[in-house]
Amino acid sequence: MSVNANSSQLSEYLERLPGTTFRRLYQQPSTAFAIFRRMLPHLAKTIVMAMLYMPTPFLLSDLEIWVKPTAKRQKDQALSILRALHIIAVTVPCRETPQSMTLTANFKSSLRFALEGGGDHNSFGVPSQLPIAADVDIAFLDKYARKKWDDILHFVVNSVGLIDSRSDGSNGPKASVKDLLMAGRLVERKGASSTMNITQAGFTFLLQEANSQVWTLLLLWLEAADHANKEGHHTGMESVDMLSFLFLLASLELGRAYSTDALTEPRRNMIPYLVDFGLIYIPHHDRRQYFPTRLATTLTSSESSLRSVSAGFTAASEGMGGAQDSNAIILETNFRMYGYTSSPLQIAVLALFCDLKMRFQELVSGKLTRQSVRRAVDMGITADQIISYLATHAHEQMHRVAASAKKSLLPTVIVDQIRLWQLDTERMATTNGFLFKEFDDYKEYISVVTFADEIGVLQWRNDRKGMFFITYAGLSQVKDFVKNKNKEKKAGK
Amino acid sequence: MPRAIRGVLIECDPSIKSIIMNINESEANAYVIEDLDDSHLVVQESKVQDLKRRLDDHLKETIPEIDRDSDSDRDVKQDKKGW
Amino acid sequence: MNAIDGSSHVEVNATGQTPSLLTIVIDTNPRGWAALKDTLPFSKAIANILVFINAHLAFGNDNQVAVLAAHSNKAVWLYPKSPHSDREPNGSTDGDVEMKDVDDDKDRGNANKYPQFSAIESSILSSLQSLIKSTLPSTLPPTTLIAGALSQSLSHIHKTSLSFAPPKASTDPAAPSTAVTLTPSQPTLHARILIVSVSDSEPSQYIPTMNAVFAASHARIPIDTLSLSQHCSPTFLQQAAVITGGVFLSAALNPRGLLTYLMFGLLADAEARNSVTLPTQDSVDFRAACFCHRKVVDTGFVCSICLSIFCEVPQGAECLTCGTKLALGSYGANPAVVPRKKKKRKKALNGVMDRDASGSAAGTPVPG
Amino acid sequence: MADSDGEYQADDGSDAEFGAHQVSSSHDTRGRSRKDGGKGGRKPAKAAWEDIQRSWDAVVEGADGTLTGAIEGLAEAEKRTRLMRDTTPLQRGIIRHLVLVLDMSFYMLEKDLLPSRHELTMAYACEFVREFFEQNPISQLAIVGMRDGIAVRISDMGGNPAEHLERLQGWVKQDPEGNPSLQNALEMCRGALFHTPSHGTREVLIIYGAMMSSDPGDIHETIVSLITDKIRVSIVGLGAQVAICAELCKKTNGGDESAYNIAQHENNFRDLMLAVTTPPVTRTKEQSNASLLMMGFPSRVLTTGNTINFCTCHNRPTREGYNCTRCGSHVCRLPAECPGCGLTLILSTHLARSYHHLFPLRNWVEVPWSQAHSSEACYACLTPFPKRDNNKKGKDKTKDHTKPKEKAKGLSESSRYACEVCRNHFCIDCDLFAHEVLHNCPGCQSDARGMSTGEEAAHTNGNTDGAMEVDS
Repeated sequence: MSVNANSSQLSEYLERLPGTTFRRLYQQPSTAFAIFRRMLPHLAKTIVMAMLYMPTPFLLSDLEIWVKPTAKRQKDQALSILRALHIIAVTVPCRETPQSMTLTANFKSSLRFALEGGGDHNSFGVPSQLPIAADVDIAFLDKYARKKWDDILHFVVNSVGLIDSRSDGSNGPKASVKDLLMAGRLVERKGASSTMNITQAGFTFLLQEANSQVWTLLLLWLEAADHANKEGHHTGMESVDMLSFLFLLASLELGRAYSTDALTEPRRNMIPYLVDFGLIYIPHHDRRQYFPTRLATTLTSSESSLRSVSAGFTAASEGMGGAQDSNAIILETNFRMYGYTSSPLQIAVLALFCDLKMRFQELVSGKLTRQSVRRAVDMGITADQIISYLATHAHEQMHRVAASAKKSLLPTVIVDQIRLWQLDTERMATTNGFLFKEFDDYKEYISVVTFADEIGVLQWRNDRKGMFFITYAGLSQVKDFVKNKNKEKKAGK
Repeated sequence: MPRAIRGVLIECDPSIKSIIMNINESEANAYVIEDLDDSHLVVQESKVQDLKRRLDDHLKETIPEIDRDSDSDRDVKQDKKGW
Repeated sequence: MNAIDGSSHVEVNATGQTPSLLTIVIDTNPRGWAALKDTLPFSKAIANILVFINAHLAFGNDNQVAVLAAHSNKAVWLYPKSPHSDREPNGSTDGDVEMKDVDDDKDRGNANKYPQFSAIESSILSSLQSLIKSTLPSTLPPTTLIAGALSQSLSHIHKTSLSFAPPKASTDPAAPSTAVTLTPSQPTLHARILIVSVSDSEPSQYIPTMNAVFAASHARIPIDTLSLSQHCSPTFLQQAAVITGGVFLSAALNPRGLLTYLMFGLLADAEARNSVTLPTQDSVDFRAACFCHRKVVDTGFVCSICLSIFCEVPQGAECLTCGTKLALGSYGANPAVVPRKKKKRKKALNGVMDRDASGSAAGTPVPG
Repeated sequence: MADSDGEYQADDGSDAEFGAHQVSSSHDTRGRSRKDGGKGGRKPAKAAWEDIQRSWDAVVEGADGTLTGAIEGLAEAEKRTRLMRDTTPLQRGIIRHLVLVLDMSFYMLEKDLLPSRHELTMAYACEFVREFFEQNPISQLAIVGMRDGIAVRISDMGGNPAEHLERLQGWVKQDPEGNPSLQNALEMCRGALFHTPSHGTREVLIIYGAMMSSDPGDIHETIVSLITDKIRVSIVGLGAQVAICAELCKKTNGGDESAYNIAQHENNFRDLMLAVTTPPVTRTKEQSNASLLMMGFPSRVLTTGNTINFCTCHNRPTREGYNCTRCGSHVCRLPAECPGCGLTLILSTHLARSYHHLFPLRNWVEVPWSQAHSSEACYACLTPFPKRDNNKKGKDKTKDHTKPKEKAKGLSESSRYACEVCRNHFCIDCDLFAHEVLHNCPGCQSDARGMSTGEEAAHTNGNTDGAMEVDS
């Protein structure tokens, strides 16, 4: 079981953070809990839980015994993720004591707090004691979040120029969000004309499922804040604190009011942004309470629960002219595609890579063709993006059939064909790098090529010709190796 | 002392490779640095974009365009043959 | 191009983490816990179990939990709450994770706890309290109704998994009636049962317990057991673990370490169990006790009609349970002779076969 | 109906001219069919299409004008009918010896059952094998095929499901061909069952797709010898009824005709086959030949350290296994017959697995609305029950036509089903689960009062207190 795809951006972001940041992050139980829940593969969770109440360090040799040999790969993967996220610390190998690992102190105590309760960290949100307006119910919040988020998506899609600007009178997202989208290069302003153009990253963004989209945007926001801080602007926000506030939001309960009074100053500063994203709602009459929306509370949910969440989302947003997120694409083995939607947004997205033929009330039908896919590829959309879009939006019936027949969700023919069509455009794979040749003797060649292979920079080799090709990044290491070799040789002489 | 030559490794089908070699010959060996084997060669880094464009042009000539506004099953079959 | 051939089909599966339903049966036998009073008080054990439940829920949002108490005179639901025990006016009868009594928590203002956790905890604690209140010291049978608790939990699991299963719509081209797959399809819900046991197995519950165990093994639900008591060994549960592929752990030596036992040995769900070595039992007692003297036997006699077990040939070769007159087969060999033929033979050669007839009455094996 | 019956079997006759050998279903078929026709054709000789079911007739619009209620009702009724069986505790043959005979003649190429008769039969046969050993852990099974006019042995008498399944798999891909021969198959069954001990049952289950049988001799003689050997034959026919099969079943089952059934559709076929996995009722004193069996109850042992044992049954190295209680031979799985001394080795749990056949769980009763107020949710799974619809008009409407209809199907109007002993209410799914899989009443088991006061309780569930005890 690997970490699900849409958490990869977050994990990339997290893995770049230094250890001290993690130490601060893990001071909050909600953060430790959310990272545990969202970022770890299954086996890693099991390992962490096993170690959580263990009084002594866990010997690596014991772990070796505990995990079946068949699952060695998962184990190594789990350990590397755990180390990257600074959840475990492994002792340096030395002769006297066997190698062991422990949970890092902050993480351990925070996760214990999260499971046991207690402490006074208030990291699971302070509920508001004030009376709640009667009209703020879950359906209302869903509707609100949906509208906010659709506005953002429309802004991105409109820049494609495939559909006309919307006529329902919404004026798009706030300027701050627009700036963020531009700063993240999801859209860019081309030339002197003020028209927005979508970038490849923008397509990637569009084709993700809602949860990943939210994370993409939030990470952009974090980076922007980091950037601003670095340049000396005082934003009053700090990415670590922001991140842990986001994790806090994720652990809140939908439909419940929380108190803004209990928040720290920097966090209160964040609230307007989060309102713009549609992650929280603040009633007009009383600004001392805030409601997390479904976009916020599902930030750390797993994939399958998101499916049910989005179903609930759809149900809640009925009567709003269809929902973008409904699981409503049926893909047949004959390349036909049926999308049960009447949302212009989703139709626009489908039109990116599909030849739409017919449109009915709440249904569009079309066909995946070589042209349509190539057009998409030319725009910068990759085959994998198309496939994952189709997979995340597959109709419930496709899930059922796939589950009962134990087949893959999308017809394998189609998946392969889409990839082939993309490969059509990429008749060759190119790698920048260096060709090594004209070695003095075969022995030298072998030693260098073996070294290059070991450090993983080797791209191509031919032992008969005595030549090999390495990537650009590997040059310095290989060069040093060759130099050392020569020195040794000279010293030998 | 071995020699390290900067370049771009191209990995492709033998058929594509022969097209590339063809282009190369017509341009007086301006592209290819080293012909490695059936499916690999090293070309000048600065010429890669140019080469790609030329290859695309070449392929466009050889691969027929397929009738696109079709909605019957027969045409789907044609599509498949097309690639 | 080479990347795409039959071997490297990239499967686009929608299967994320399969939700897992953990059902915990807590043996609340007062005698059992009284015996453990010094080492592990009941309240402490419950606190540990709650942490364990939270740990299970922490694995993913769609993990579910159900808790039952196997008490000495009844088996009751602790979570989700049964509407039978306390007729709440608001009637939160759905087995959903979101309990409606969250509002009760509000005055506690618990900002230090994940809301879902506190809801479950308060439900379990209040149910336990009412259970303890209703227990009268005068009426305390020494048994624990494990079988009942297992039956209820299996019914609940069955119902829950029905809601997860793909519906068998008639329009479905892969309708199970026609397209018979030889291998059963992948489960959409991993369910397992954990029994925290403090008392002995009650012989009178053997059959219902075993019925439940077989139902569990049929549905591929492992039954794990953590035995805390030093003096008792829940033999049935030991067998249950073997039959269903579950884990049997005895924490009798160090009941204080309950949480470590739970977290290390019993938290792994079906998915993790594929990759983690589970504690195994060295030897399992599968010997049976005879019906006539309650003697534990390893070789015994079984009535072919009612399957009663006897340690020796019963008097008059008559089954003590069903009263059938039993023929004494020649043990081990194939009794190919049909008795009616024997009669014939006897009639014909009455005098000659006299010795034979008396022999069989005395219970000596008749050679085939 | 009588007419159509006659027509069919006349067809049989002409069909039978196929056979090069003596054909057993020709003349007396006709004679019999007329007689039967007079009785009214009670037998399930109808083809699926004959029995006209207008599904739209069965659907009644609910009070709110939608069909959902009616559709759910139908599904529930179907579940319920499966449950309504006789639950008087009967003496049953728990130790069984059964030969499964599969038709592998060209008749099985028909595609009236999807995907084809042969494929479906093979799939169900695998399911049957699994279910058979699940239900009868101490029984034995053999599989025989009818093909090319002869009987082929697919698997030998044995108690290990894996071996049977393996052998069956080998035949799945082979296309059926030739004519079937009932007589040859039955003779082979007779041979396989001849040596089985008399305390067990001897049964044959035939899946028969053909309309004729191409036999080398007089099949009636074979039937007579089957009766002498006390072999019971039951047949599941595909297509239409064949007279010789009916006769065969009737004669070998002591005049009971219920052993011959025709599959109406795929699901019915499966149900008919799997019904045979329930141990048969022992009918007369004569047929049951009770005896005392000597059995060993070995404990499971694990080898310690780095040692490995070889099992005596397969000569395979194993780490865990069971030692024969008499001679100490190491066997790798149970139940088994000790290869050393021939002692039957079983787990006590294997015996326990069969107890529920002897003491079935009594059927639960429907709960009328008048008594429904005492429960809000299913006792076992906590699913909420529907509340009584207080809308007067709606209630009247239900009374008008739907109610008598539902009553007839044994459907509870309040969706509640009550155990008569503990008086708890359950939902239809739990009813089904408790009777088909669990064989316990969750209510009775969860209440010590019910158990201690109750002779009644103990009897219903078949748990005679202390009937069985395992070392504790």
